[in-house]
Amino acid sequence: MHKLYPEKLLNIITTDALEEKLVASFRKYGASGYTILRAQGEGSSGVRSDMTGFDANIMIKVIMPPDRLDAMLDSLERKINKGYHLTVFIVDVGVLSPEKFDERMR
Amino acid sequence: MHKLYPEKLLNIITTDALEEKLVASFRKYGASGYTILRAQGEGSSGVRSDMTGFDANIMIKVIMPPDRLDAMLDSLERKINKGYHLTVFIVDVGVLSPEKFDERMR
Amino acid sequence: MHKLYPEKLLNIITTDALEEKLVASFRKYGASGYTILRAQGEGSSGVRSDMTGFDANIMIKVIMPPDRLDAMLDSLERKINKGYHLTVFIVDVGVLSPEKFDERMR
Amino acid sequence: MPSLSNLLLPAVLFFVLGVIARIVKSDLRFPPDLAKVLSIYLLMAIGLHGGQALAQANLLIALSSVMWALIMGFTLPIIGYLILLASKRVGLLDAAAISAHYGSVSAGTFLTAIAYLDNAGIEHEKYPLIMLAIMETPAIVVGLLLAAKARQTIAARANKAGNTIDTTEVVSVPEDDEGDANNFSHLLRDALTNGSVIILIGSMIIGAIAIPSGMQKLTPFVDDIFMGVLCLFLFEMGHVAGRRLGDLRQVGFLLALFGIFMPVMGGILGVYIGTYALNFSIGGVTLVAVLAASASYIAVPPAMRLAVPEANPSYYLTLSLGITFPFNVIVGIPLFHKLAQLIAV
Amino acid sequence: MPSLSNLLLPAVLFFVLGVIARIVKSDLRFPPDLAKVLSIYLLMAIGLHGGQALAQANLLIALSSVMWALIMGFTLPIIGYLILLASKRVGLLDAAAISAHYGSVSAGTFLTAIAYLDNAGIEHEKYPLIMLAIMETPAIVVGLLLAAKARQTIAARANKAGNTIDTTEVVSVPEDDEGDANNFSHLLRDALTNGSVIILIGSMIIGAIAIPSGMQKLTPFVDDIFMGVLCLFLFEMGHVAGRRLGDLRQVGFLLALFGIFMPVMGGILGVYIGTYALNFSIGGVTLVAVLAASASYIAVPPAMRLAVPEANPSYYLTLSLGITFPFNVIVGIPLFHKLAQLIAV
Amino acid sequence: MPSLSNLLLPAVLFFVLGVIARIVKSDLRFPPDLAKVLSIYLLMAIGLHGGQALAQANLLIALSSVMWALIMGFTLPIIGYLILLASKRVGLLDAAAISAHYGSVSAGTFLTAIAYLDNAGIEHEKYPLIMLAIMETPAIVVGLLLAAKARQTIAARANKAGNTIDTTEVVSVPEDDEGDANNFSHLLRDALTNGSVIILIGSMIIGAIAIPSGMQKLTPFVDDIFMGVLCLFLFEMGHVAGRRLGDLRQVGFLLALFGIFMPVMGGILGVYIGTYALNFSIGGVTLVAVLAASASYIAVPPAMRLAVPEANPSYYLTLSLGITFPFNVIVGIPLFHKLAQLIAV
Ligand SMILES: Nc1ncnc2c1ncn2[C@@H]1O[C@H](COP(=O)(O)O)[C@@H](O)[C@H]1O
Ligand SMILES: Nc1ncnc2c1ncn2[C@@H]1O[C@H](COP(=O)(O)O)[C@@H](O)[C@H]1O
Ligand SMILES: Nc1ncnc2c1ncn2[C@@H]1O[C@H](COP(=O)(O)O)[C@@H](O)[C@H]1O
Ligand code: NA
Ligand code: NA
Ligand code: NA
Repeated sequence: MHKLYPEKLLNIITTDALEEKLVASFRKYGASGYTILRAQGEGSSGVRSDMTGFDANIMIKVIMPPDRLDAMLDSLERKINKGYHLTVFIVDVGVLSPEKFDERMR
Repeated sequence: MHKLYPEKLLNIITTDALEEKLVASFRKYGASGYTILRAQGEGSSGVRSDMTGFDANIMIKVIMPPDRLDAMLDSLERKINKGYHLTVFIVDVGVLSPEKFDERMR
Repeated sequence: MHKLYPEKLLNIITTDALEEKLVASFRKYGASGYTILRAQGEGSSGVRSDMTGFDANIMIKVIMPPDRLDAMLDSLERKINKGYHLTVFIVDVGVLSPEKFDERMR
Repeated sequence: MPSLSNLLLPAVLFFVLGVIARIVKSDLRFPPDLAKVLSIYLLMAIGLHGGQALAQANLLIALSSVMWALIMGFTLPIIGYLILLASKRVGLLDAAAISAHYGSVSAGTFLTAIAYLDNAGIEHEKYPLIMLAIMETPAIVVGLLLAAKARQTIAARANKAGNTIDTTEVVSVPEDDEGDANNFSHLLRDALTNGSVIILIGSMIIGAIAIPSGMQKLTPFVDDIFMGVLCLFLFEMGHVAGRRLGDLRQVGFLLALFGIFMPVMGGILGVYIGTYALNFSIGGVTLVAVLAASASYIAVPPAMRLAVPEANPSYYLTLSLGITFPFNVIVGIPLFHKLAQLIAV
Repeated sequence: MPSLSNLLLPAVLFFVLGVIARIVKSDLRFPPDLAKVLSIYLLMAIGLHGGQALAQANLLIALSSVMWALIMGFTLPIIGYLILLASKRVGLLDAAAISAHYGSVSAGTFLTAIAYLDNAGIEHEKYPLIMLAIMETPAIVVGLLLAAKARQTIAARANKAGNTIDTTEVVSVPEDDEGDANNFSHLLRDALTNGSVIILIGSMIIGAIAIPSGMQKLTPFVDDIFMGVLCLFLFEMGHVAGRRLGDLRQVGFLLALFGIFMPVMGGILGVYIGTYALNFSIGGVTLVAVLAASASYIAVPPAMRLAVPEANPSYYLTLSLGITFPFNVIVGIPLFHKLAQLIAV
Repeated sequence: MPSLSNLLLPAVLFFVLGVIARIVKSDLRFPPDLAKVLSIYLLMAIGLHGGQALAQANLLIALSSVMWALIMGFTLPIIGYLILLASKRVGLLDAAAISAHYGSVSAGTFLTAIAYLDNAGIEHEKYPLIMLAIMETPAIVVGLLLAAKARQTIAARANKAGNTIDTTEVVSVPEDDEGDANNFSHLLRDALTNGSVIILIGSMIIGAIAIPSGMQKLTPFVDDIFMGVLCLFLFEMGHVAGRRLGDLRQVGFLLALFGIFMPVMGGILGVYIGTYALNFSIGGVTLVAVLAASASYIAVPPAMRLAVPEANPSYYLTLSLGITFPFNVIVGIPLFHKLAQLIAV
């Protein structure tokens, strides 16, 4: 069997207007990278699925070493408390080589 | 460490023709929201990746309290038994505040 | 409670130039299907988010029986060792009917 | 010879280029949704055009066109269904889903035919445009009816065989726990408010009622660039059709033959209806034939996914997109034109 | 009667068609980003056009237009805010976010007005184009200021009530741990370098400085197909507005009324400013009125999501997109034109 | 002065606007795939155009153009590779991947040059169009060969150093377990059936063989709106290039210099080949120079990702997209035109 190393996969669903800001904070809290998917959806702030290209949803995925996750989540929680609509969830994942996710983005 | 609360993430991959119908059932079975991603793919019903914009795939994500999942899955299973092509899988996730996912969509 | 059967969800994030090649290997290693999402991102090989439609990222999802995963991962590891930029992670998922994922793609 | 001049139309050549790109395994990829944008444009343009002309239409001929469109839309799938049953190549539900496609129409083929006539300097009536819009719906309805019939037959057979299959699951159009899910009236409404129908009918009405000075400002958009957009659209559709062509071995020779027989049979029927029942000119007759001959690959497939989920989409997509569509674009149009000429004499 | 001829403009008819498609629950769907592409084109085209004309502009009138644009952009949201407070229908922060939208403008409405004037053969000054570009920014700024004010009031009330709410969270524009996050200067820069502003101002400058022979080659792209693209854009925007219309019951009758009152009030103000302060022709006055009357649904919503995250987007989107936009397109434009005529006499 | 008039071309101004939007950190965002759609259109249009002209081409000149295109495509990357090795700024595999880009071409730059010539009223031969299509392929091939060479050198060095690196991994083009994965013939086929090549060559053939009356109907689409679409394309590409410009510090000064040296050197070579070997007019010579000077940022980057995965994409993307592309659009084109004039005298 292949040995898999545990990492945390952080998922954030929110408006694309927050993209730059969130990317800045991934950098700050030591992520090695991130992936963004375009999405539409519905939640407590109503439908966000105009798909007109203005004001769309994004879903962001960040794989992080478990020990860096906490500070990142604190930052996200502060944003949520200020009223930003972030749907956040964490998934346990296994990766082939954990070193890849230890290197910080420049 | 941040305390994370367990929720279930329901994933459905299917044709976009079913979008409205599925959203209606998320509402019925008490989801607090949903997120839709456009996709292409291949499976038992052949390739679905024309990417012409007609007849495309979607991937839907619904975070649900574990106790509401069962009825939702029953409904999906009924659909599958009728012949609808739904690829369904469930992932355990952790969230910051479970209350958000208890509120039902209007 | 609904009985869920365990499967492995393989995730790969990479350039869309590798799409055909990867799909060929999914077929070879006995996947029953796959799903592709278009993405943008950043990692060790810099930003990949021009969104010009040339040279974009994709995120691929493949649900596989646990016993077929190993050979698949070996193949991916060989690719990574050759220098291909693949971000790979595995998630434990539950499915309604495991037989669906046992059938190999034609 | 009409067939050759057809092949030298830029639109047809681009269609062929798309197919070739697939055959040589080019990495050519069209952005997602480009075809959808182009088809919205094409339907708008053709609708506005037709609407202007139809503002002075003869109501009687218009009604008669609608009636014949309905007749063709209902009859062709039934003929197709019976043939498929006789062939014993596919199951009952597959037969229902496949044949529904042939009652409907392909706007891409229709527009190519218009380009063909335009280029040959042949006039045509605008009534076939109404027929184009009308024919989206009945095919879907008859597909549902055939599927319901098929489910009954399957249930009956199962009962006879003493089989314990749950007949409530198969007898009727499957009733969802969400209530309305795929009941008949719901699907009928879907068929009537289908996106393409809305664009086409809506644009025709706008073309008919908008003030002329406003319409004139639309000419460069609606007329001048039309042919170019059609080329691009057919380029991509050729590419899509090319991929389905690769699935040919999956459907088998006999089924593939069905994909050629149906348009030929439909085309002949259309020529007769256009000539004798509708009294159209040769251009108009050719268009009626193309309507009868062409199979839908836009509106009907998703409708069948919903209404006949048990059917295998590979069958109907390969037939309508991979066989009938290329056949009509390359061979069918000049053939039906020739036929129209022959009969008119 | 101007109002009727407005409704027979193809662009307006397509807007209505989009709304209807939603009402009949058609499965019509526009591809993601189509509206964005179309709006990039429309801003480019209108900017190039305006730039050419403005190359010979009178600097004094231009400056005066800018000044009045700023005045309207700052005043209208404040009026709106006070009315909303008085109505007691929404919270303070919602009131701030909603009213910000009314200081800004809707390019879609503005372009429909230009189509309307064009069609009626009415000339108009090009200065309103500069005003269109200018008015994107002040509304966002005043929205921020109102929200800051609202947060102070909320904190003060909480203190009075002996409540233990953490006032540092509400007193100021929320300060992020990422430092600059939503501080004022950051958001101001965002407003000034907003994508639409860049395209519009950039195209105007290019239109003004590019060599004439080069500009001439752009005419077919910029002029000829403009009306058609506008139709397609309004078709989709009608479809989007139609969905918001469905959210009407969520906002309630009184708030919906606000969505009609604001454009009427703004339009009247605009007519006066255009006539007496700027001395424009009837065409120009109509455009100024449309600028004042229209509410943003492109630039301001995302800005408010960032700056006033506490506000409920359903309110401001439904008002600006579902009520004010259709009202202006269908009723407002001919109404303001009529007013401009009345006052000019 | 040619250089100034170049800067006042709308297409070039939009390119600059795109760069500026990035510099001022505007939130301007182009929808995904817009650039791809525009480039499909541009290649179609230019191909149809060229094909019509080439129908009456002189076969000898055509063949000679193809030959010189191949020579340039093979020679330029080798020169670039040697220079990069001498500079010792990047590893061997990076050098191989970077230099491959300079044997290929940038359609965006080429089209800007055509706009430049058009605007100055300078005629040009159509043969450079064939060269444009031809030059996509050899650069990719030579890139592969250089990378194979580089891997051998690395392996040899490792052996000398007594290093235990697994040489089977580096000696040859990496052989995949999927067999054909990146072997040479596979990649060659990819290069030959590259999407852009298919569109360009396909459209040229269609332009040459389609019936004239059909081609005429395409004129508004292919000719009239061409310049406007080019402006929009360059606007977005300026925006993309602007982001890469920001990565300049990552590549370093010397490497950046390489991104300017290569087009200058290539341009001079192209002027000589165009003048003395091909006997083209000043317009044609300018285009040949632009072909030699420009670097690919569409076809080659993904090919290098596959064929030389060890190389860092930041290097080659920043050089070709962030330095060479803007240099050619703004400085190179008028410069090469001037040179062509000087030598022609
Ligand atoms: N229960 C849920 N499951 C999946 N996605 C959700 C859920 N709730 C919210 N979302 C996503 O998060 C976005 C913002 O949610 P909200 O902040 O609740 O308005 C929505 O537009 C959805 O895309
Ligand atoms: N094993 C799998 N892994 C990931 N996605 C799958 C898998 N099987 C099916 N899918 C997705 O589900 C869609 C429908 O599958 P099917 O019902 O098997 O035709 C496909 O088009 C794929 O996008
Ligand atoms: N830590 C990470 N979390 C999420 N996605 C990542 C991460 N690292 C890399 N990626 C994705 O994988 C792609 C290739 O990464 P890389 O090979 O590191 O350049 C990036 O463009 C991202 O989309
Ligand atoms: Na038919
Ligand atoms: Na306003
Ligand atoms: Na070159």
